[in-house]
Amino acid sequence: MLKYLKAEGLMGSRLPTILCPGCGGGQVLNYTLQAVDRLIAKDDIRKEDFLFISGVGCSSRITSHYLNFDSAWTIHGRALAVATGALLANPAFRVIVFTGDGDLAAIGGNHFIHACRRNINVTILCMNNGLYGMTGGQLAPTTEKGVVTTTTPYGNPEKSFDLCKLSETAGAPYVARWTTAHPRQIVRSVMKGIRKKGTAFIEVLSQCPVHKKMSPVAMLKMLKENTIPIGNQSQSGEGKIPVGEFLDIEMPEWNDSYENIVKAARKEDCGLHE
Amino acid sequence: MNRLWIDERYCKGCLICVDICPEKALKASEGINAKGFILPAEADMTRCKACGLCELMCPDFAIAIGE
Amino acid sequence: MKKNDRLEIRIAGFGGQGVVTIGRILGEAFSLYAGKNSVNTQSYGPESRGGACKSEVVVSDGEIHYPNVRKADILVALSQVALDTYLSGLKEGGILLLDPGSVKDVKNQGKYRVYSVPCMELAYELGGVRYQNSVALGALYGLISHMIEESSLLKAISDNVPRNTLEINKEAFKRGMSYDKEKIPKGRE
Amino acid sequence: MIKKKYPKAVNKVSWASCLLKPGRHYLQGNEACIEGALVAGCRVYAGYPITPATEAMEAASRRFPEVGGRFIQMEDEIGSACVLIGASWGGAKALTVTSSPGFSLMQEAISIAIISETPMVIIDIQRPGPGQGYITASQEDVMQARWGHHGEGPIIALAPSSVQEMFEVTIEAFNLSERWRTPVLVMAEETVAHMRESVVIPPLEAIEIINRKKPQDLGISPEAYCPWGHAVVAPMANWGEGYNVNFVGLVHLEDGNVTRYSPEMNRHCIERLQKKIEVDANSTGCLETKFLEDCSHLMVCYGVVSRTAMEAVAEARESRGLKIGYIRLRRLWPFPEKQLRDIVCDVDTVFVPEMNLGMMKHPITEALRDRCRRIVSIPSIGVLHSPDYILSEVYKDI
Repeated sequence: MLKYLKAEGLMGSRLPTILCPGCGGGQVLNYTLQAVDRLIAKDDIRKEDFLFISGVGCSSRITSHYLNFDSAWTIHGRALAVATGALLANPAFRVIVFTGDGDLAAIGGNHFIHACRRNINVTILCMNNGLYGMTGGQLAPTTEKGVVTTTTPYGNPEKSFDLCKLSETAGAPYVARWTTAHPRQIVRSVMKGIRKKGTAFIEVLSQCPVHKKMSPVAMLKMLKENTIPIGNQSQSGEGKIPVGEFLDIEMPEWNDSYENIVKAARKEDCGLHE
Repeated sequence: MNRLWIDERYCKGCLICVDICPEKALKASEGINAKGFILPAEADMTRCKACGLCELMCPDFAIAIGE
Repeated sequence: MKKNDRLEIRIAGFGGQGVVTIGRILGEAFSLYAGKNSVNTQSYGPESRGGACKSEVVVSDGEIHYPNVRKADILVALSQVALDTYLSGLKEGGILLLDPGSVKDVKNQGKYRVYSVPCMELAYELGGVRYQNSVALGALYGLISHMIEESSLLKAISDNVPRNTLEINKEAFKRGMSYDKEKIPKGRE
Repeated sequence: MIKKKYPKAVNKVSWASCLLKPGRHYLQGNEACIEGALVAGCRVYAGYPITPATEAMEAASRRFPEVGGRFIQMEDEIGSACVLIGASWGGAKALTVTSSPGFSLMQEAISIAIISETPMVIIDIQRPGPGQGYITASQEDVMQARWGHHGEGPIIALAPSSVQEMFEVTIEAFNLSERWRTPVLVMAEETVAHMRESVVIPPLEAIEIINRKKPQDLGISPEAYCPWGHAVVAPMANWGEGYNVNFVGLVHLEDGNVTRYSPEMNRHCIERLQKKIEVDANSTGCLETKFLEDCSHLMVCYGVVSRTAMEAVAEARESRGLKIGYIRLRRLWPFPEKQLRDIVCDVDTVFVPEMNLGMMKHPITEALRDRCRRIVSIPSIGVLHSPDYILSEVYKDI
């Protein structure tokens, strides 16, 4: 996938990424580029139609300025609002939003639910590591109850968010959850998401080996052990996080709906231009 | 036989590739490099079936398998 | 700009009486159909109905700088509160157009020329109190008919009221215009 | 598999027939700025309802689909400003109209738009504050316009004073934003937004419309392209044109590379932006003057207050023979210090009427400190000055 990376900028090398060794974020970028590569080869989607938009945080740095694609590295929590703007200007974009649990569900929570509700044509990849990595391991809305972080030294008193349920309720037509230990499933999900006309939400449970103080390898094993594919009857799901595709339906996308508004407005005389 | 290519500029020595290789074709190298990372190395490349999992799961685009 | 060019009209009542619409129609009639300059401003409380509400129209042949009323030539008061608030802003000898149905108590009667038109009652006869602003506009037109053609106002009314109520609004306008014509105070000196 | 290509929302068909016909119209300020935006080629509107700017949003919701554009009611003003950034890089001219509390929420996006050199227009229909304030008129955001966003970021801010100017200044704002690749603010007041006046629309061909420079037109290939390089105002490749633009919202090198951060690189980036706006874009045509030939006093004003000020100045000259001149700042930022100093040599008192406690008095003082004996602020809070109030303040001091 090196061909999709800005290995050499004009001023010198942009790689390696700033991510820590074994970060799940880099893996998700790898999976995503794999999906994008297949779509460019298989579908009638041009490379220049892809647009990567991110906010602020570790996950947002992943697509920030390393890619040989159009990309935007914007404001904390606002990636989906910027994506909405891009799609208003040009509905042909295949927008992929890289975001984290804090970026998407805390500061950007409002834009998240409304993007799902509007069904704008984006694929959201949310790397959920259950904490704020870039600022040093603070509480996130996805941190589980009781967990000690740098801002919950006595344990987290709050419940955590289920982002998949949230996006489903808010109206996204495609919702899936995987972990970084599910590479091929993620590639398939991202391809589906990009082909989906509307908001595709893909949550990826991701390792932060630094702040969890574990080795990347051990964390990947743990992620796999702590999750259970939905519909799996052979083993007990007690205490495990379900992974898989939760929803895959068709719904009118925002720009398609708005085309009808344009048609209606063109017919109606607003009285201003007689 | 397949060969292992490691881009030393990109590799951060997380060793995910060594762990996830289904054929155990890779191993951790003996020493550390100039950046302080332990890079992956060939264990027995005759076992490599070029499944591509190490390439796919590398967070840093640092590994490639080729002939 | 000659200062005495300037005609300043203030319309006040409460929200829902169509005060803002009177101002808009009047301003548009002067600006688009009478070859004059006009500025229409408004102020109202946050509530859509029932709050204090005011609309102002300044008309001039020349350029209008200050957009608001400095000292009104004409005050249209459609509620007692409106009158109490704005009477002091009416210039001495100015015309006070009021609805005797809602405005009972006028202080310093002698300082102003009062013209009473029961806008709400006339509107009610026509089918609803919501036409009271057109009645008031008609009555107001009676006071400024030396400055603008009736047809100009009718055009502006057509531009600004819903099509299905246009005829009845025009009727209301005429009713207000022809009410008690002899009592209309003479034009400004 | 989706094979269908979507129709492009912008710049595909000529929608000129949907614009207001040339001639005289009777419009509210809020409506006039929307008509101006459409004439300027704006095709994306994002906003959030707020008094006293709501009528502009309502007008946009009617008018943008009519011209094949896009209108969206966002979940908040932060989102609205971010939509402008996305839309602008997506290739459209984009607008939002808001009022003071909403303007505060947009400050972070404005900051990002400045550093990323994103053309977009924000109209602020100012209402008093702090806090919710009320929904009457105000000029209390003029300093927020310049200093509200974080970081050193120069900005262009214009101040219209009539409904006609709401139309014209909005077009000018788009032209400036496209020419200088920068967000442009239009700082209007509730008074002018809710005011109805006649607007004369000139024939479309008589209106100058400026569009951003494109690398394609200059023969710059994607490989050679630097999103923030090549010239003082870099040519702008939109997303989707094969130029692989990496938009970054922080200090960067000309190609967008942020990996080699250093204080020197930071300073270079900031100084380049500063020079672009404060020097290069700080050109002529930002002052309107009258009665300067003989004046020994001066009224310096902006926005809708300048209409009261003009009335007061004319009256003071006529009735008392007071030799007082009139200068109106059509543009607030970058502050036209040089232009002001070029025309004012030596006066006695400078009066600055503002609908705040004396905000623009500060840069005016800085510009004219050695050109006058004293500078007197005439503040008004929550209401437009009456001519009588300005006159009484003037007479009190002379």
